[in-house]
Amino acid sequence: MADFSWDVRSPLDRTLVAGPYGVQGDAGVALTEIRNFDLVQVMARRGKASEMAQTAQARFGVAAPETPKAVGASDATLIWSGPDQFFMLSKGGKHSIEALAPVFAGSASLSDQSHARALINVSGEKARTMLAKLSSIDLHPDVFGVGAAAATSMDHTSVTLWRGTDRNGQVVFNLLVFATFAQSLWHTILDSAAEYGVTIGHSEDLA
Amino acid sequence: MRGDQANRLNNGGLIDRSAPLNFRFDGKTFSGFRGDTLASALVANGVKLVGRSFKYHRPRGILTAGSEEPNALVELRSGARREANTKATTAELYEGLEAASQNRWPSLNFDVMSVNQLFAPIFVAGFYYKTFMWPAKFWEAIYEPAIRRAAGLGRAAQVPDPDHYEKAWAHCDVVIAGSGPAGLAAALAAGRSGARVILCEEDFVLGGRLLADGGTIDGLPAAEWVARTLAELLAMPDVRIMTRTTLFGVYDGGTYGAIERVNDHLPTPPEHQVRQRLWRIVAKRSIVAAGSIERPIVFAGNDTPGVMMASAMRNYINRYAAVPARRIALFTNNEDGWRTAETAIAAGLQVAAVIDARPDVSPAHRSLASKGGFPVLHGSVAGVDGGKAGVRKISVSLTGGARAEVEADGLAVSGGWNPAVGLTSYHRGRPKWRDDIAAFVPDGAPPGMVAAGAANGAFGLGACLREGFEAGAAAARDAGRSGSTGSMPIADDAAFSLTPLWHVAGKGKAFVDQQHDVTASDVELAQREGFESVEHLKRYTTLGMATDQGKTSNVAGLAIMAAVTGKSIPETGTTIYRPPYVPVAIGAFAGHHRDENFHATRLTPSHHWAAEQGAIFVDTGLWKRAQWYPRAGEKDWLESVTREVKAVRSGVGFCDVSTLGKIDVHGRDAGTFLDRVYINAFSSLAVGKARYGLMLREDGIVYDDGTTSRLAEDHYFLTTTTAKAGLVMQHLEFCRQVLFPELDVQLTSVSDQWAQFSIAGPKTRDLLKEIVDPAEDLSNEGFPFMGAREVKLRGGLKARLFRISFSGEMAFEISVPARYGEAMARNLMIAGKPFGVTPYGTEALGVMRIEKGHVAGPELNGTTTAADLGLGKMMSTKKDFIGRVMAGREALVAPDRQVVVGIKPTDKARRLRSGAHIIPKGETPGPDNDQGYVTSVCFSPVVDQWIGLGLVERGRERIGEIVRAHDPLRGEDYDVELCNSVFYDPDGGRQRG
Amino acid sequence: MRITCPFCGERELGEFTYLGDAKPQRPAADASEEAVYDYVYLRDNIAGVMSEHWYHGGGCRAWLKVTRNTLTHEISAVEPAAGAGAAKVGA
Amino acid sequence: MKYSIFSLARAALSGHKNWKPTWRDAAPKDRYDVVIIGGGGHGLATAWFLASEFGIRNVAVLEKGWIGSGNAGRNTTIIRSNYGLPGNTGFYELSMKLWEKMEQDLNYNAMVSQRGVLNLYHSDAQRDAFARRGNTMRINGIDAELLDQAALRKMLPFLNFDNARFPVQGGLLQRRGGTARHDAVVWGYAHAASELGVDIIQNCEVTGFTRDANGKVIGVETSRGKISAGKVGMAVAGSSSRVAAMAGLRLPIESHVLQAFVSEAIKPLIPGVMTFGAGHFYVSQSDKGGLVFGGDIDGYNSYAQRGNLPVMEDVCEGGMALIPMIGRVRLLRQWGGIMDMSMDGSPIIDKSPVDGLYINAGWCYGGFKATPGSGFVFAHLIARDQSHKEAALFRLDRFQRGAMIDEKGQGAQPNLH
Repeated sequence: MADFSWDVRSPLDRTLVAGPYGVQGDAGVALTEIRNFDLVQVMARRGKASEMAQTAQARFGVAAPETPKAVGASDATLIWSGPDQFFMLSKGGKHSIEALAPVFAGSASLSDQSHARALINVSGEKARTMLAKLSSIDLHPDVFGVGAAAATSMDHTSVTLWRGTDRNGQVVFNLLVFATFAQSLWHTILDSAAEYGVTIGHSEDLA
Repeated sequence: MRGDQANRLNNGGLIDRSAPLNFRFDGKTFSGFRGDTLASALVANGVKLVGRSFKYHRPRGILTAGSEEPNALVELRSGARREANTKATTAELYEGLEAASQNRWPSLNFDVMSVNQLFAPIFVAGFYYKTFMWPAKFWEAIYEPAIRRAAGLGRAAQVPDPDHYEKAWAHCDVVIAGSGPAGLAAALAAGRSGARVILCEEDFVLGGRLLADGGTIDGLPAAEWVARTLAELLAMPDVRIMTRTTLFGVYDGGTYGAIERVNDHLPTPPEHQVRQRLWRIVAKRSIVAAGSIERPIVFAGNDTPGVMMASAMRNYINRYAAVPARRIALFTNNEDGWRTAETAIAAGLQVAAVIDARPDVSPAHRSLASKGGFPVLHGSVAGVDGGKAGVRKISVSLTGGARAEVEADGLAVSGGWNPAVGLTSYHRGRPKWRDDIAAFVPDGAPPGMVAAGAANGAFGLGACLREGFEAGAAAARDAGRSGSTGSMPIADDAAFSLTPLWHVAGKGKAFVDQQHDVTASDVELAQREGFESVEHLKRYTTLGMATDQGKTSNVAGLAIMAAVTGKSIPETGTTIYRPPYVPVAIGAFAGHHRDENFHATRLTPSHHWAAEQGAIFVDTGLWKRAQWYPRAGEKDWLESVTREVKAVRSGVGFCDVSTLGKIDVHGRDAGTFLDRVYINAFSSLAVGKARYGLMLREDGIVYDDGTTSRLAEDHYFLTTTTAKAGLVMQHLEFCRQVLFPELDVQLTSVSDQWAQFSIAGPKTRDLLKEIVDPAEDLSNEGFPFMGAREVKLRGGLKARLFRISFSGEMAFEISVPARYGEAMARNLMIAGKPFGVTPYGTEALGVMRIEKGHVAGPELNGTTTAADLGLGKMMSTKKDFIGRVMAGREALVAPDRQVVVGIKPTDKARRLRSGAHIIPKGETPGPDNDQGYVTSVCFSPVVDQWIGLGLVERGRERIGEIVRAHDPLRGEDYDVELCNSVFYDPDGGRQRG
Repeated sequence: MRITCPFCGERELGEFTYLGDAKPQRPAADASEEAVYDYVYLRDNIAGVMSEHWYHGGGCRAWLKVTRNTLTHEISAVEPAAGAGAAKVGA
Repeated sequence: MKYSIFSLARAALSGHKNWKPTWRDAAPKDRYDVVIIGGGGHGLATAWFLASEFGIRNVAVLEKGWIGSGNAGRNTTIIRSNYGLPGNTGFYELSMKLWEKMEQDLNYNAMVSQRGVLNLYHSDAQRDAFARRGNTMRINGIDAELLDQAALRKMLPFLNFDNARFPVQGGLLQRRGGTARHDAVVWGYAHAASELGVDIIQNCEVTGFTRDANGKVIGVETSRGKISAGKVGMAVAGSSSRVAAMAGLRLPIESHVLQAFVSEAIKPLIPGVMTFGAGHFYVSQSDKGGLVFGGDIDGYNSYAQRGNLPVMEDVCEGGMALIPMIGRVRLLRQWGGIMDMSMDGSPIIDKSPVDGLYINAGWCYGGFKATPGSGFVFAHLIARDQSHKEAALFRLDRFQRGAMIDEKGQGAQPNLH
C-alpha cells in the first residue's frame, strides 16, 4: 500500500513570505493570510428567504445580514454576499457544510466555498490609502464603518470585503479572494503597499 | 545678479535661493533654483530661443508660463525616460535636469529644415491635399516618408518606460479644479461646512494668479492669505489638497479623471514609488476654478522669440524673479495688460512703450506712463523685427494711420482673457459668448458641475473669491453638509475694460496657432475654399490640434473666421472640446497593468507541483496550464507529447482539469432549468449519473458544452469549458433571474473550490484503488461509465468521482477540495508509480480528444450548429430550450453546410496544419470552391500520422474522398482524405471497459 | 458611469456587464419563428430613455433593469430582475 | 478646379487668392433623381459613383451638419481587406482596389498610405484562426502573410516579446492595408461629386419621408423644406435606426459608442497599423506624428458621442502591454463615435421593405475602410435595383434566413462584435 499524506496548502502558501516588505521602517500596512477556515455559501430557496433567516437566527443567535454587512456570532461571522444569501465563515468544522446541511434543508441551498477563497486581513495606518488603489468603493469610516461589507471587484477580480472590529485603534479590512486568483492579487497588493512599508504574516485564527 | 543667472533679480520671487540646481539645455550647463520651472530658469539665464515650429521650423521662444504653452517644448530627460514635447513652462527644475530642444537638425540655432520657410508660399493650409498624387506609387515611397520625418515634434523613448504608474480611487462631496482665489475660497466654504473636499492644483504651489499678481485679501497680502488659508484647510481631516495634480476630464455619474505627477520633479522616482498616479475621483459636486488663459493678438511676427503673454511676463518677474527682457514694450487691448508695465517698473526694468488698442487709457495709467517716462501709443503692433536672437524693434501702426517704431528686447501681449471652459464643455455643452468680456464662458456644464471665478468670466479678485466661496458653500449644501461657512474672504475688484482685437492685418506671417504654424491667411484660405464650419476649419488647417490643444489659438482662429464670413463670433461657434484638459501619459492610464501584470494570472491547484516537474505552461485565458512535461533527452515538444499520449493509452496518466468551469445548480426546479438551457434532457438524469450536455445561444448556434452530473435530487454539478466559464455563469444567472424567475434554482460557482484531475488509461482503476477507500466499489458494475458520486479516499478525505472520458480511455475525473490539490497530484504520482503513471498536459489532452473526434474550441467557434458538430440528434423535440426555434432557420439546416469531419494526409509523412483550406481535387482554388478548412490537428501516435478535424461542406457525405489541403500562406498544397472524425476506438469499448 | 445596484449601492461601471434592451420578452414555447426572430434580432435602438439589462457580475451577481438615457447616459431608475434573489415569482 | 503641384505654384504667385470652394455649397432644389441622406464618406462616395459610373447626376446629398461630421470624421483611418468570411472578403477587397486609385479618380490627395496592417497573435489557437483567414484572403487573390515571432522581432523589435503576460508569437500581415486621411476622403468625394453636378447640401436635416398612396417613398421632408426624389438612399451609420424609424422600420442594429485617441505628435515611431491580439488595442501613427489608437466599444447603447474611463484605461493597458516604450507619450485627445452595431458584425446594403428606400447601414466599427466600396455597391443597387455581386450577401433578410456573416462568432449581441 502506498504511503501518502493529505497535506493542505493554502492558495498563498508558496507565495507569502512572512516578514517586512517594501520601504523599511514602521510598516504602514499589515497583511495577514488567514488559513484553513470553513466557508459556506448559504442561498435561500425561492420564496424561502424568511425561513432561511429564522433558521440562521436560531442557529447562530444573530440575524443573517439582509444588507451588505458582516455580522459576528459567537463562533462565526455571517457576511452578506448577495440578495438572500450570505457566507458563513467559521473555524474547526462546527459550521462546516456537513454540519449546516441538515439545518438549512428546505430553506436554503448550501455550497462549500472553504477551499474556493483565500482570506487576507489588511490593517495598518495606510490600509485604507493602499486599498484605494485597488477598490473603487468608498472606504471612508463614515461610509464604510465597522461591520460594513461589500461584494465588489479589485483589479477586475471579484472579492468580498468587510470591515472587522478595529484592532489597536486601527481599521481592519477582510478580503475574501478567489483561490486561483489569490497569488496574482497578492502581488498587486504588495506592489500597492510597498511604498508604505509592509508587515506580512499568516495565521490560523480568524481575527 | 548671481553668477550665470544674468537675468535673475536680486530679490523677490518664490524661489529658494538656498537651493541652487544645475541643469543642462542642449548640452550647455546652467543653474537655477528650487522653485523654478525649466522655463523660468531659462529666462533667468537669458535663453530666448528654445524650439522650432512644426511646419516651417521657425525659431520660437517662450510664450506663456503655464500648460497652455505652444512653443517652449523640449525633450526632457534622456534614454528610456526621454519625454517628447514636455512644456518647459510646467517642468519643475531638479538637480541634473537634462533637456534638449526638438524638431531641429543639426542644432537649434542652425536648423536645416528652416528652408521650409522658403516654400511657405506653397506650404499653405491643406496644400498636401492638392498634390503628391502622381505617380501613385510615389506617395508611400517618397513623399510620405519625407513628410513623416519632417513632422512630429520630439522623439519618444525607444525602449520600455522603466518607471511605474498606478491608479487609485478617491471619493468626496466636492472636487475643485484650481487653487487660485476662487478655488481656495470654494475649498474654505465647503470644508468649513463639513464637506469632504478634494482640491486639485496642477502647479506645485497653491495660489494660481495670486502667485504672480498678488493683491490684498482680507487686508492681508495675497501670499499671507494663501498661507493662512492653506493652514486652515490642512487642519480639516476631510479636505485633501493635491498639488501637481490636474483634473483632466469629467465622466458619467460624477466621475472625474485626474493625473498626479507624483515624482516628475525628481530625477527618478524613489524606490517603491510611482512616477505618476491616475485618479478616478467620484464627487457629488465639482467646481471648476481653473482660471482663465490670456489670449494673444495675432500680428505679423508675433512668433518672434521675446514676444510673450503679458501675464506670463509677470509670472517670470514676480514669481521667479527672472527677467524676460530689459526693455519691454506692451501691446494690450485691455486694462489688465497694464499690470505688466507696473510690474516691470516695480522690478526696475524699462518700459519702452505701451501700445494700447483702446481709444482711451485710464488717468492712473497715463500718470504711470509719464512717471515711468514711456510713451502710450494708441494703435496696434504691425510687425516685429528680430529673428532667432529675439525681438529688436516693433513697428506700430497708430490710430489714424501713422507709423511708429519702438526699440525693445521684449514684447508683452495681452488680448484679454479666455475662461478655461474645457472641463465644463466635455459633455458636449457649448460655451456661450459674453460681449462685455468678449469671451466664451461656460454653459451646459455636466450635471453637478459649476464654474467659479475667472473660469466663469469673473475676472476681479473680489468676484473670484465671492463666486468661489458661494459655489463651495452651495456644493457642500447640495451634498448634505450644513456646517457654518464662516465669513467670506473679501477683496476689491479691479476695473476690466477691453476693446476686442484679434488680428492686426499687415505684411508678414501672423500666427494664430504657433505650434502648428497656422497663420491668419491660412484661416482666410480655408474660408475661401469652403471650410467655413469651425470643425472644417480645424481639420483643414490643423488649428488647435497641437499639444497645447488650442488653448491660446482657438478663439482667435474663429474670431478671424467670423471676420471674413461677416458672422458674429457666437454665430461662428466653437469646435467640440475634448478631454483630457492637458495631455496625459499613456503609462498613467495603464497604471499597474503592463508587462506580466497586464491581466491577472490564475493558477491551478497543482501549479506549483507541475512547475517542480518542469512543466511547460501555456496561457489559456487567464490560466497558466501545464502544456507538457518534458523529460531529459527529449528533442522537442512533439516527442514529449507523444510519450505522454502513449503512456495514457497503454498505462495510466493524469491531468489537472480544474480550469473547467464548475457550477453548483441547486433547487427543486434544477432539472427543469437545465432542460431549458441544454438542448438535451437533464430532468430525466438519474441521481449518481453524468451526462454530456450542449447549450445553444438563443440564435441557435452552439454556445458551450460540458458534462453535468446529478449529485442529489435537487443538486446538479455542471461543468463548462475553460474559456466560457464566466460567460456561462452569467448566461445561467440571466436565465434564472430574467427568463425563468419562477423556477426554484440557485447557482454558485465552485470552480475554485475543487481541484479536479482526469485520470485516464487502462490502468486507471489500478491506480484509483490505491487512492480510494477499499470499501468503494470501482468495478464496471459498481461504478459504470457515466457514473458520478461522492467517494471516501484513504485517510478519510471525501472526494467526488466521475466516470467520464475525454481521451477515449477507461477514465475517471476526481475532485478534491482545492487545498488538497497539490497533495492529490503528489499522491497520484506515488500511488501510480507501480503502473508507470505519467502526468500529461493540455497538448496530450488535445491529441487524445482529436483522436476521439471530440469537438472543442476550434469547432465551437460561434458559427456552428449542433448538427454541424455531428450532435444534431441530441436536440430534444419534446421540450423548449434556448435556441430551439432559431436553430431551425433555412440557412442553418441547409444540406451544404460545412460540418465536422476527420482529415488525414494521403502521404503519411505529411504534416497537416490548422487553417489549411479544403479545395476539391483538380480544381483551381477560388472563392467558389473553397469548401472549408482544417480546424484542429495533431500527430496521432495511434494512427501514426498527422490527423485533424475540419469543417467541410457536406463533409460527412464525403468520407473517403480525396481533396486538397490548400495552404498558400505557408506555401503548402497536398492531398488529404476526408474520413470519420473518430480515429480511435470508434465503438467506444475502451472507455466503457 | 455609475449604477446604483439596489442591493449593493452605487458602484462603478467596471463591475457591470451590459446585455441590452430589456423590453423584448422571450416568446412562449409555441411562438412563431417570426416572433422569435423579432425577439432575437430587431431593436428599437432608442435615442432617449431606455430600459436595459445589466449584470452586476463584479458584485452581487444580480441582473438589473436599468432605466438610462442613451443620449446623456443619465440613469433614472434601477430595479432588480424579477428573479434576482429568492423572491417568489408568479404562482 | 484641377489640383496639382502646378496649380499650387500658380496660386502661390497670387497669394492663394483664387482658389474656389472645394465643393459647391448647394441649396436644395425641388426634385432629384436620387437623394442620399448622409453627407459622410459613404453618402458622398455613393453620389460620386452614381454620377461617374452610373450616369445619374441629378443627385443631392443631404447632411444635417457639416459634411464628414459623423463617423467619417471621427474614426482611426484604417483601411484593410483582411476578412475571412464569404460576403466580407470580396467586398472589402473591392473597396481596397478602389482605395488604390482613389486619388487619381478624385484629383484629391486622401493620403492613402499602404504601410501594412498587422494582426498579432499570442496563442496557437489564434494563429490557427489567422491561418484560416489569411488563406481565405489568398484564395480570394488578396495579399496576406503569416509571420512568426522571429520575423516580428526583426520587423518590430519594440514589441513586448519577453516580459509580457501574453507574449507576441506572430502575426497576420496585409501589406496593402494601411491608413488614409479620413477628412480628405470626405472632401475628395465632395470635390469630385460636386464637379459632376451633385448638390451637396449641408445643415439640412431629414425629418421625415414623403410617401405615395402605395407607401412608396417619393421624397424627404427636411429642415430646409420638402424635396422629392425618384429614389432615396440612406447612409447614416450611427443614426440608421432613427432614420429608418421615420419610415416605420425596425432594424437589427444597436447604436454603441466607440472611443478613439490620439497622442501628441512625435517623430516616426510605429511604421504601420497593428492590432494587439491579447487585449483591446490597435494603433497607427499619423503622418503628422500622433499615435492614433483605439480598442473596444464601450459596450452599452449610446448616442452620446463620448465614452467613459474604463474603456480608455483598458485601451491604454493594452497599449502598454504591447509597446511599453509608449508609457511617456501623452494622450492628447479622446473622442467618441456612434457605431451602427449590427447583429452579426457585418453591414447591410439592401433595398428596404419600403419601396423607394435603400439602406446602407450596420457598419459596426469598420465603416471607414469600406467607404469607396460601399459607395460603389450602393450606387449600383440604387441605379440598377440589384445588388452588386460583392454585396449580394449583405441582405437585410439574412437574419430571418439564418445566413449571418459573423466573423467573430458572437451571435446576436452587438456589443460583442
